[in-house]
Amino acid sequence: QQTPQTQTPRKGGTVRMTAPYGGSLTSLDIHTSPRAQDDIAGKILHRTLYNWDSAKGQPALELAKEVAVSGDGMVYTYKLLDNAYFHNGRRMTADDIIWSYTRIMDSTKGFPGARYVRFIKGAVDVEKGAAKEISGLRKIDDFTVEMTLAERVNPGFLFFVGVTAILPKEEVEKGNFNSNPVGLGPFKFVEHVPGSRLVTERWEKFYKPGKPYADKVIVLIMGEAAARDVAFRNKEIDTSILGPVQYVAYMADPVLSKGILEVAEMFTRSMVMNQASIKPFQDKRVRQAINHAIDAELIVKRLAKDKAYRAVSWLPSSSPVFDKTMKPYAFDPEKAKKLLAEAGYPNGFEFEWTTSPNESWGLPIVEAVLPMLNRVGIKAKAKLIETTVLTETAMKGTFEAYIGSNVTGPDSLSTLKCFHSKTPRTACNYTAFNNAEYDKTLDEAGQASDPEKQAELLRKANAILYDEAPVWFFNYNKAVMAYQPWLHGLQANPTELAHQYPEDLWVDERSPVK
Amino acid sequence: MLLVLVRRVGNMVPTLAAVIALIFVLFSVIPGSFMSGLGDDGRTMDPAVMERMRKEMGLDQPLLERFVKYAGATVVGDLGTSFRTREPVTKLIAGRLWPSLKLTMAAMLVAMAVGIPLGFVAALRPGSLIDTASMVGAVSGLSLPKFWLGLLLMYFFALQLKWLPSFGYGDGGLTHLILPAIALGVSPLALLARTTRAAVLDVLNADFVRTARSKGMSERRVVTWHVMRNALVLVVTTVGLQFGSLMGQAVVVEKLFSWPGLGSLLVDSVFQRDIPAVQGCILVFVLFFLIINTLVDLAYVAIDPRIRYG
Amino acid sequence: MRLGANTWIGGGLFAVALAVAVTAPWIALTDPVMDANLLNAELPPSMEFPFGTDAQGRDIYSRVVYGAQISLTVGVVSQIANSIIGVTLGLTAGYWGGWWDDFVNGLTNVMLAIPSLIFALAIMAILGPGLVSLLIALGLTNWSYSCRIARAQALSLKSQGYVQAARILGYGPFRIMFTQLLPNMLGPIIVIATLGMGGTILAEAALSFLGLGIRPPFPSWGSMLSDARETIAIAPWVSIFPGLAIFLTVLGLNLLGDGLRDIFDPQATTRRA
Amino acid sequence: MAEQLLSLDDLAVQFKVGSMLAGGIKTLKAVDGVTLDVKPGECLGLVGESGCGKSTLALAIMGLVLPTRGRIHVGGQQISGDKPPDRMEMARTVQMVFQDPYASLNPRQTVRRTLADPLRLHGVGDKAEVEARVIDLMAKVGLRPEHADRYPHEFSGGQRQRIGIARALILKPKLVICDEPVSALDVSIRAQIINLLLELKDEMGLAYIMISHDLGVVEHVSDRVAVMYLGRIVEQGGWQEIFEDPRHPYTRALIAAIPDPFHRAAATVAGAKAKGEIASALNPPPGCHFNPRCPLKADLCTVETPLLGTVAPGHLAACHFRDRII
Amino acid sequence: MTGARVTGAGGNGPLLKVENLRIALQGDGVTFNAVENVSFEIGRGEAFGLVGESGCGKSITALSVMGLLRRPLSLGGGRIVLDGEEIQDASAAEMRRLRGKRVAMIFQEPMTALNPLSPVGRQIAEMFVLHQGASWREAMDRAEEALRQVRVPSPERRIRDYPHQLSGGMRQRVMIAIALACGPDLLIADEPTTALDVTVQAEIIDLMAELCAAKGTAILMISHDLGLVANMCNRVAVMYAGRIIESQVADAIFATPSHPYTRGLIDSLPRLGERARRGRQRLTEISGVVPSIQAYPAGCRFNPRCPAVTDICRTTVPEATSLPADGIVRCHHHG
Ligand SMILES: Nc1ncnc2c1ncn2[C@@H]1O[C@H](COP(=O)(O)OP(=O)(O)OP(=O)(O)O)[C@@H](O)[C@H]1O
Ligand SMILES: Nc1ncnc2c1ncn2[C@@H]1O[C@H](COP(=O)(O)OP(=O)(O)OP(=O)(O)O)[C@@H](O)[C@H]1O
Ligand SMILES: [Mg+2]
Ligand SMILES: [Mg+2]
Repeated sequence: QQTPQTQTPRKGGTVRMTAPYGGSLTSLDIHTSPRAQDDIAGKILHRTLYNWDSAKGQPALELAKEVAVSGDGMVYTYKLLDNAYFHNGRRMTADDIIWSYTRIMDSTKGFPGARYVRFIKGAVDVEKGAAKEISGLRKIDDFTVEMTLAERVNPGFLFFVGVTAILPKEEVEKGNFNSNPVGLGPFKFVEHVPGSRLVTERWEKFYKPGKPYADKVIVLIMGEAAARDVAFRNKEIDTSILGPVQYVAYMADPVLSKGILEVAEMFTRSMVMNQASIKPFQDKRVRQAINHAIDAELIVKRLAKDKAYRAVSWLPSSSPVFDKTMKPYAFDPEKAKKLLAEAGYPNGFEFEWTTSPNESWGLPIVEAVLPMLNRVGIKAKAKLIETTVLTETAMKGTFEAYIGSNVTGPDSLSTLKCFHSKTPRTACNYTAFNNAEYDKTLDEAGQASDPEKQAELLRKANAILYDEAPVWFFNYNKAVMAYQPWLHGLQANPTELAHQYPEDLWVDERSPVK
Repeated sequence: MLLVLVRRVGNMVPTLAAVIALIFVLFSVIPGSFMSGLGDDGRTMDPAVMERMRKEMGLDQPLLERFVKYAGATVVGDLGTSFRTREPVTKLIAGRLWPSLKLTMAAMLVAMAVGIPLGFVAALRPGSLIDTASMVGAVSGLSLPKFWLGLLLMYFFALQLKWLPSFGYGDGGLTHLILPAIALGVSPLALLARTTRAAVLDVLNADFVRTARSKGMSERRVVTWHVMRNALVLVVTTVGLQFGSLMGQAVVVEKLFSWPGLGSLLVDSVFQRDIPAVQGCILVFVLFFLIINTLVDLAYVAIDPRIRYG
Repeated sequence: MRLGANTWIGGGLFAVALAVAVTAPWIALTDPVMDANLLNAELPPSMEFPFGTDAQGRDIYSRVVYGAQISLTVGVVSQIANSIIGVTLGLTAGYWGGWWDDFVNGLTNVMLAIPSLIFALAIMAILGPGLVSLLIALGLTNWSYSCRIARAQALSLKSQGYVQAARILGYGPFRIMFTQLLPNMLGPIIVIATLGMGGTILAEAALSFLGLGIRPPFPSWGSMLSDARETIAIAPWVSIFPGLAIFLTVLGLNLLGDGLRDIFDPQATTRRA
Repeated sequence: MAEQLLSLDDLAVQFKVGSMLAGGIKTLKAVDGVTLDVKPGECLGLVGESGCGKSTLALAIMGLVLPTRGRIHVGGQQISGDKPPDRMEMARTVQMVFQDPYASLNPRQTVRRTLADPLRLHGVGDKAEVEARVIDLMAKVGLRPEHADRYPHEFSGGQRQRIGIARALILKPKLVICDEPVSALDVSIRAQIINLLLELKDEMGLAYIMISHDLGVVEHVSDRVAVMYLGRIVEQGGWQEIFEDPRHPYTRALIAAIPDPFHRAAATVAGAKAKGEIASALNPPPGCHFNPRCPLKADLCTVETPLLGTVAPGHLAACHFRDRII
Repeated sequence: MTGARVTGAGGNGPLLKVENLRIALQGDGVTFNAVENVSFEIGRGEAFGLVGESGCGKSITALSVMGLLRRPLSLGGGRIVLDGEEIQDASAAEMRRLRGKRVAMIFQEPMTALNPLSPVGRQIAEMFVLHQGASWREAMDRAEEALRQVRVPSPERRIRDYPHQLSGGMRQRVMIAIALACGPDLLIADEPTTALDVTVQAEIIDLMAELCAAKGTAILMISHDLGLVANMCNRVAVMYAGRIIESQVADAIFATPSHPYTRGLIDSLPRLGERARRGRQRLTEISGVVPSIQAYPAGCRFNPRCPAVTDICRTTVPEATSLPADGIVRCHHHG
């Protein structure tokens, strides 16, 4: 997936990564922030029970050597690593797992990881304040912990997320954890200049033998893409996440194009149509017409500069249950017009299209789509709001349609739940989608113990979504990272390309630092 | 001197109080919240967690109660707890203050070191090539969007010439400071050049300069002994106003150059709706403005005896 | 009154911008919004697209032309709002004095102390991006200078013989302010407003850069420039033309302001040494 | 008192200067206990050095500053600190001619507007009548009808002062206060204006208060003269008494200071000249304010403030030694 | 008066001789003659008066003697001879040596003529440092002495005061001290008392006359007050619209004014005691207005206002006619 790794990794050197999603890190107490930006640092300093294995495309055990699953799939018994040391030198034990997960459920604090830990039995009681301890978590011995689930899910999908990292109690309780983070990660904290950079150095007692390679990992915080471009070309940074504009430019450059890493990320971009607020959207034919009216192919090619994959349905192509035989809606304005006429809107209709300024799934796309919709008689009016307000708008339902990006992986089941009629709007059913067959299919998939059977059902649900077209399926993100020729060991992480496991990274002697 | 100080500090109090009230009211009606902002890359947030965060941040209390609490705490120097980092805002700000100050001061230094002499030279030869060129330059400097200018500087000095690093704070050394300081300093530079020119021309026409000439002084002495200080009195106001508002103006430059100052903090905080941090930053900007202007007043007192004894 | 080169050049540039804005529907080649054609994306300047096309394949020339409407609206309307607020407050404060003066002074100090870009940013965040919000944000935050000028002028004009005479003749305060003070302070106010317009256009660009500008339905120069910042190296024409439009217009306004100042400044007109 | 057009009764005007924090607030006694009368048709000359309170006195009479103490009766009205005048009525009784003809005309109003607006404001609604009165008055002050639509900057200083006078007379007041009406004019123009003022006085039966520090002018036009020093009237009387038999040393100093090439030796009574600087109104010397400069100064003068005392009927002087003739 | 002092250099000609002075005023594309054909002489120790209405060119005449004309004004022609030496073309450096040392000047506005940011002692001391190479310490001592000479009370304190702490009269005394510091041969006083009160004015004039007499300094006294000038000067020249129209011995100009303008000026102003002697008489008016520099009439510039105007006045500039005692008058109808 990356440059052929013929060389043997070199020890030493400094890796300079970038944090491209904004001008600062929110918090180094990784439990408090679910942002992708913060988990870049999180992956350096901290560790979670599982990791995402990009090569296999599924979660893999990280802090445990092995796991035994009970027959009903509800009880997981983990044999923990006995050589995982916190940066303060203390060895990790089962207590740390239990404490960390219990902390996340603290009912007085809003830890975003609660939504994952809640799947453990008894966690809800802690959340409600009814219990002090999560009954579903049991310490067998120092390095064995038993986890009883409340619902049948794959805990790997839950506990690889940064907000569920395992933290040392004694350090957290000191009260200045944010400025003095101590974790299990391959690099330990040295310095954080807020708004500028995070400096970390090799943790000698890291549990993977021979790793990490680099002496230092620096995260440079650079939200401004134009500036990042200059810095990358100026060899001041080793990695840079590219937007469409730069993707094209870098691809066209004979030198830069050699250092490009692409991955199909598990994000689906779409226009969400609010069936509750605008009548035409309640008609399936109208929704299909919209999918036919827009030349998404062209937009992906020209505007997104091929830095995206044409979306077919809701589940992304990187999803394990993705049906490769499905074909996206064809660009067919005539058919769109016909469908509209059948639905009773021969002259089209009007709606207001809320959008954020985002370049990949915001205003620029809307601006390109408006003329296309206009051609079939649909008059859309763009309404710009801040990205911050978008989620709120979606949750409140105060929109007619909005364009946005949704995480659609890695757990396909929970992804598809968003269209279940029992899922409230505040959770994620933004279209107010309600389809009995779909609900039934999904419920069955949840009960299915056979993975094959489950995958089958999920594929079916996804096909229903395709036909019902509750949204305009736009694209799946193609994440692109440019890296300098001396940097090795990157992995194409489809959950978030910027999240790299830095213990694998190494720089050869061409690196300009030292 | 002391009196002026006391009076100025006295004047600051109502201004500060008004600012505190104003920003509190402004940001209490802002749409979006820190919680909804967390979901900005498509990750949905758990409603229960969001509710808990609201409570934790005290956003469930009535507005008035919150204001009283906030104002009361502010008086004793407590700016509240940041939503994002869950640390005291004062700590957040403390970390950003020095870079901010450094950038502001460097920019002002650039502006003064170039602008004032330029204005002087221009005024001593009105209508000359130097005059015309520097004034056209000054107006042009005032007419460029800052981020564009910064970007051009970046491309030119970092990418093309490779003289300077393009972004960031580095180890706090000088090289990283130069480009942002220039980008930020250009508009006060232009204003200072123009003000200085006008002030010097003004003073050159003053009666006492004619007196000095009638004493038989050489033009150089007239300028160094009589014109400079008097012109300075007029320039100091501009210096003060510019300097005072520069920290706030730095937002764009800081953002562009990934400079870890209060401006970047403010913008990030606004977009993430970290309201306590936003309020704290604005308060610091205002305080900085007021302090600089107090210093300017003191400078006045030092330069101008009419005020000292007036 | 002799008009200097400043006034001519500046006035000329501004007049061109105004003319472009007014005649936009006629001189534009295509619709700036609806004529997006991705097949034409990012073409360099040519006969068909004199300024080239942008990422959505829209004619940059037409967008710059329509952009003049938005940018000038922003500049002119918000500056008029500022002038009206500033003059109303400053004039009444200077004329009446007393607690009202203290109050206005305090308010002005507050406005002056909060950096106006920050204030505008806050208002934009509250109102959400958009033209009306922008007009409000920039129209409410920049009046402190005109207020100060108006107040100072009112203070100095108030002791002029003709204002005293008007009071003696029985003129009421509003009549005095309107007929005696206002016409005589218009000069410096216009200067401030002219210079302020340039500042406002730049502020709009800065807000766009920070992500809080205006966008749909029509483009403003600031947002075009801000959007094009990443392509400065690969498709320079996308940023150069809106950049030049901003630069020349603001330059024009600044020169015009300077020129008007030379005309209105009493110092320049008293000839006796 | 009925036959008085204007009477001032122990009038005082004080200004608060300085600020609470900078050196404290001080009281500036700009006018300090002035008692004066003006009869209809009479011209009262008011002389005194710069800053002695002449203009403030004028503004107080006009009702533009309220007295701190004392009372003003003018026309039928009484003004005191807590009783501001009815401006409209006031306007028809008292008017003022200002010193600086450049600053006293609105540069953005034509002569016609300057003269017609007040008429309309005071209820003369008929267009023709307004026009007639404007043209008539313009003729009276020596302006031609075609001047009506010009702006002030198109006129010379003397002409502007004529406009100023016309504005003062347009409402047909009974009393006109002339605050140094000629001192800003070219020397060769002054006679025109003085003559004009005297003609108008006779023609319209006006009373004047003529403020000036040019004693020649005051002597020429006044019926009675009052001399002010640091806010107080120090001498008051008929013009002949004041100029021929001045009793206050300050009056004498004033007269002695006038250079007169014809009577050089005669007028320069060496002993009458004042020495030193005028004290500031902010902290006047105790006792007689003139004492530091007075050639007659005695110990008494620094202790006791002399009151206005009668020298002869209608001739008052505030000097302990008013009966000592030198 | 015969206060003339015979100094070594330059022999015994007049101290200052101005001949056919012309001052050009650069307008928008046009050049005006702000002053034209002005000639006068000042003897050593003599007090010479220059009288005229506002704007007639008195100040710029004085400035041209100092070599201080600045754009848009410039010397258009004529000779200025100081002590036998022509200085109209002197270099800037030469003029600088003359200024302050041999020719000094006092200005009209004592409020603005002193540097507000510098203690007055220093401003006086500057003269000694500049012209006599004294050290600052020594210069300050002498400044104190100079202040004492102009009768400023407690000069040892006053030298540290700033101009705004002094009253107008005091400031003008400081100006006199500055001007006389280096014992100049000529003192140009440009309306030194206009901004002062009458009683203070008399004192300042006396002081100036007295000090100059003591030092043998000649005075060029500029004023628009004919009475004042006549009182203090030996000879008086009257200017009108950029020209000298009459020049006579001071007493004579009042007794026998020869130019209609001079006569008009003397008659037009009410004089103290006049009403007592003759009752109130209508003042004699000079009709019309002072012409502006852009619109000087042809011929005799007084002609539009002259009661005795004839055709020749409107076309021909009158030549100077001699009067007794070196006087001249420029009027077609004189004699
Ligand atoms: N509004 C005011 N506030 C404070 N002080 C004032 C005010 N108006 C006048 N004064 C002071 O009152 C005193 C008298 O002023 P006024 O103008 O009456 O003098 P004047 O005799 O008219 O002088 P001049 O001859 O210069 O016109 C002065 O010391 C002046 O500074
Ligand atoms: N710097 C200048 N620029 C243009 N015109 C000037 C300048 N200085 C003087 N003048 C003009 O030259 C003429 C003579 O001016 P000057 O100052 O000599 O008059 P003055 O006789 O001294 O008058 P005053 O009594 O007002 O001082 C005037 O018409 C004046 O307008
Ligand atoms: Mg006055
Ligand atoms: Mg002069």
